[in-house]
Amino acid sequence: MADLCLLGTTPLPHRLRRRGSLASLVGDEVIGVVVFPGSNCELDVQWALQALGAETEIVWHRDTDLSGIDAVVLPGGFAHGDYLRTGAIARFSPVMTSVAEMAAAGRPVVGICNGFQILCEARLLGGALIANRDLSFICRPVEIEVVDSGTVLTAAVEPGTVLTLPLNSYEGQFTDPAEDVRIVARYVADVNGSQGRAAAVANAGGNVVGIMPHPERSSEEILGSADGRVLLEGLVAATERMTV
Amino acid sequence: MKTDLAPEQDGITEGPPTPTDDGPAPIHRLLGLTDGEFARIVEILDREPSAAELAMYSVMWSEHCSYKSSRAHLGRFPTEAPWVVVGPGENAGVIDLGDGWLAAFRIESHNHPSYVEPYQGAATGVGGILRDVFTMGARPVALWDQIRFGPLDQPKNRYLFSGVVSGIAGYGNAVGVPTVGGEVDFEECYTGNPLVNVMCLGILRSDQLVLGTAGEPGNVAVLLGAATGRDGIGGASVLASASFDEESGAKRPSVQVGDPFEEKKLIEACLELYDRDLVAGVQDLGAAGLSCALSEPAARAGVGMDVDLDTVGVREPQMTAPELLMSESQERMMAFVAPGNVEAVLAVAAKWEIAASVVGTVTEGRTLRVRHNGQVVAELPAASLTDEAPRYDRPLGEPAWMEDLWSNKWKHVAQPALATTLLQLLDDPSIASAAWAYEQYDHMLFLGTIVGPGNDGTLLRIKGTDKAVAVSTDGNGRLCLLDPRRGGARLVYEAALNVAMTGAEPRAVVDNLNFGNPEKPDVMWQFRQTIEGISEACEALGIPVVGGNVSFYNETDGTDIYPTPVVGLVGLVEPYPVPPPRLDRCREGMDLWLAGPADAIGLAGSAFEKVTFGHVGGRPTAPDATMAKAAIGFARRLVADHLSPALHDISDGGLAVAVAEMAIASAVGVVVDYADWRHLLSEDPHRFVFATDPEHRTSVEDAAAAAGIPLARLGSFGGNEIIFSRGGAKAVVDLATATETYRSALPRRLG
Amino acid sequence: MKVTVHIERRAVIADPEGAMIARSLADLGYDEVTAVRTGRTLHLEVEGDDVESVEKRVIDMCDRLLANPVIEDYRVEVDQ
Amino acid sequence: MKVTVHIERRAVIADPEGAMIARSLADLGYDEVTAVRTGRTLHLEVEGDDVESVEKRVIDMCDRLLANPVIEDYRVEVDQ
Ligand SMILES: Nc1ncnc2c1ncn2[C@@H]1O[C@H](COP(=O)(O)OP(=O)(O)O)[C@@H](O)[C@H]1O
Ligand SMILES: [Mg+2]
Repeated sequence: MADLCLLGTTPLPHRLRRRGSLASLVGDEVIGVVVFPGSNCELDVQWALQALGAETEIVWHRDTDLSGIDAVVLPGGFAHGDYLRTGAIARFSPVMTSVAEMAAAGRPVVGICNGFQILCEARLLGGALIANRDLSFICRPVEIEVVDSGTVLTAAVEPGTVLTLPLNSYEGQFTDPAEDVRIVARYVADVNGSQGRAAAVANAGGNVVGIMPHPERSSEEILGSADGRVLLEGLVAATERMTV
Repeated sequence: MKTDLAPEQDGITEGPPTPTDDGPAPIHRLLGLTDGEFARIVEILDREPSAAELAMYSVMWSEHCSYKSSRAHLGRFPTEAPWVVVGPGENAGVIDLGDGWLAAFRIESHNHPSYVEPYQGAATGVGGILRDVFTMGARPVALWDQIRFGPLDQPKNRYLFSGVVSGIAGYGNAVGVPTVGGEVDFEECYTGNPLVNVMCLGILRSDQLVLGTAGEPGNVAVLLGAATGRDGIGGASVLASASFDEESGAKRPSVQVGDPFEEKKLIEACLELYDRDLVAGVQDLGAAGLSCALSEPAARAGVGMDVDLDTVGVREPQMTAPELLMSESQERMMAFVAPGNVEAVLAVAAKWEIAASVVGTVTEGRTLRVRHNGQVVAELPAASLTDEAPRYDRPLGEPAWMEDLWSNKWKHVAQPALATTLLQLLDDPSIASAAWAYEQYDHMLFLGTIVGPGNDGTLLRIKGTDKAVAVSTDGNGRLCLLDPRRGGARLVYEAALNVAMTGAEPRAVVDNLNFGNPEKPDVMWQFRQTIEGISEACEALGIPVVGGNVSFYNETDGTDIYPTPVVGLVGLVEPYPVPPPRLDRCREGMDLWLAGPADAIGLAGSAFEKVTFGHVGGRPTAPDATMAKAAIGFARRLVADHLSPALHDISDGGLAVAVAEMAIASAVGVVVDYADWRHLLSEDPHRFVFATDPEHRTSVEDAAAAAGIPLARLGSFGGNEIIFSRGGAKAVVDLATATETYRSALPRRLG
Repeated sequence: MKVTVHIERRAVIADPEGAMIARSLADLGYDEVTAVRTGRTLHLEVEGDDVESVEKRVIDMCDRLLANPVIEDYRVEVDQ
Repeated sequence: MKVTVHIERRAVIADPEGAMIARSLADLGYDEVTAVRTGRTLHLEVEGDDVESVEKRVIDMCDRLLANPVIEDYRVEVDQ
């Protein structure tokens, strides 16, 4: 159990496609966690999902074959250094074609933080994320109110529920000139200037969701809050539903 | 192959020699080498050095790389303990955490570069300390920054402070290593010379330990990472060692730019190399660049090396041999690889999209031979750059002004208005909440931070085990000015107590010695005294110093900074406490206790005297090893037995500030009974306050008695005011006001 | 060939950096500055000798990668 | 008056972002791009009617705030 991997050792490509799960409480659905060069939250997401009994698999950004994977998470970090625009270069990684196919097929596709930015650049979600209004990196817990229960991430949450999740971003201000935005959760206070105080948005089908704060960072009491767990549980359940 | 060892003039980028009455100054002086050092080089080589050789000696023999003024004193540190795996001398110290787990850690300064360009200076400081840690085979899991500036009412200091914080955030966040703690401090003496220190800790399995050795003859040197440009040329010997003056603007082009993305890939690639056992040794490229990365591993292994500079990937055309050898371009590592593994190493590099090139071969004998454009440009004994670097036993002596400082005691004629004083202290930028800085840092990545910034020590769990590593970093220039020996010792005790208050046992120390000009006997005396103090405290606690860094020449126009050692102390707790103690866990109805000497009334060097009267004088209270150990033991017991959910040591601002910080963090008021107002503002050592449920009173008293530490119940938590009460008299501060003052002090000043 | 790509944020999209710079300028006493917008420039070295075809390729690069049409406009300038 | 400030990182200073953009362009098949350097532009609205004095003030702003003299060069262009 004391695997260095649990501390945050590299998702080595040569180790890729190794699966791990703490307990097979659920079926054999697999949630893929995509790693781009510069990603850094992949093992945290994996840890939090595995704690819920989910089976996960680290997927390298050059992989194109996602067979056997039922849902994907694009984790936080700084894919390709956030150079040019955050998410702009990652969008062209080979894996993204398969991710787009999964999204089109109605499979759960969740982007957290940098993953959200990548989904926007890949046009799997509308809008874009620009620098926070106050031009500073914000790393602290914030309150968000879930306003839409019809997505793969929020299916288990009553609308109106307020969750405390850590934010950790510089380019966290959501903006979308299209205006027909499907906001899934809003910041209770306006922390970064996001349009409609959007903290999470979804596509029309509700299967592609981008969320700025990190559910995996609030998945255990010892981390200060376990509020994120209900979101990850929703994802696990949605993955299960899809594959039944 | 033609040999050309004749001295050449080209390639020395420092411009033409300054003419003097006797003609041009010799190049070695422009490179920072003394005439004596030059003579020594000629003696070693038995001839005049070539330009490339001169470049190598100049960077390797600089103060920054050779520790020529300090080495004589660093030997004083205790360095041994059963759990030490690697002590001083390698890139990072390594200790055993049990069950095959090791921790590697080190602290570094980037003071001068951060003054020249705060964002890039701090960013590359982070990059450098990370490399020192992952060079050892460890995954870097956390950073701590200790940063010091002049007062924020000067725009330049605000610029430096915000630039440095952005640089640490910009690099640390993007490279994917959380910055989980540190220190922010402001004093007049840092105005022209800010201090930017960063500590990094990494975790590894014992079979992954890698050393900075070239290994056996036949091994191949593979340069990994970024291309080499003319970055920081002269930086090692000029930027890092020369003092500031009006001319520093002229040295500006040698600013280095950090690329955290490249470093992130380099970390992952190196960890994969270690994991697959593909390297014999690794050395990072920092100050002194290739010169260091070639000579140190060769010297450590007692071998030589043949190197071809034409194979080095460059960012700019027409770089000369001296430039290539001196360049401080960031994000580069040198791996020493058995010939059979070279292909696999190059494949790993390709996978992570980093450049890699074979630049040399390890040879029998001890000669480092460097070729460029088909010619041998340097041929010298590898160890002459390292082991034979000059050492100076510089003169030292107690400054005449120490007695004056000590006798310059502030005469306290009356009790201050406590409410006003508390608010003044909470508003002091050195005491106020540092959230403005640490909320710009990712401090949560890896889900390990179970006690994070805003508390005394950091506690990092190792997931999948019940071990947690505790770290505290502490510095205090004012205290060390007033008594460098007592100050040095008190920093160790303070850090140890902070670590103990997370439940952990202190295990080892790294130190960063930021001092003024070592050519002054006063400064050397401060330096020696500090080392003495740190050593004494470490010996008393039975913990070794496993690494560190020295930064001299922190002076502006001839005025030295306060002697400012920074201590980083690492401890271990197993099993870690669940829930862990945190400042924000005080609750209505809990008792407030004080542990430690009851007669603490010393005010010399306190924030109170500085903030209220602008006074810095008198002699700070001496530490007491017995009391220090009792406090450490008692704090650990309180945590292990779950007697206290919140503990806080008494340091800057004294008991008054400590208690206020607990109340603010927990959003609950507190009533404190006191007998002598000086107890509230003294910063005398080995004291801490803590909260408990009233049901634990007897257990707490028994534990204190067993630990042999004085204990007093000061009051209790509740209400929404901070109240200091003696007899019928009360000083009352509204909790909301205190909170607002404490939290807004930095943002308000920074606009 | 040297090609410069000017990337500007669309007017309807917030420009926090521009706003911050305007504020700082006012703080420093330059209150004649009434607005600031920020843009980016990319200086490309491109092999090729036909201006028109180079320009076309760079426009293509902008559409695909260099600019994000949701929030940005761009302009390509071939310097030759 | 409209004033544009062009800010470039000095040629000797590394530009990792530019290098990464060049690499991505090559990955996308635009291998005719041999180098990319990044720069910034600031579009200022400035009150005033004397070109020369406006220019002078903006140069002043650049020296004090807008550009980082340690690693950047700038150029001021008054558009009128
Ligand atoms: N103040 C100090 N206390 C203990 N060890 C020190 C101190 N300063 C430097 N050292 C040790 O000396 C060795 C060489 O340091 P240095 O040359 O700065 O390494 P690097 O080349 O990695 O920067 C390191 O192992 C370091 O830990
Ligand atoms: Mg090193």
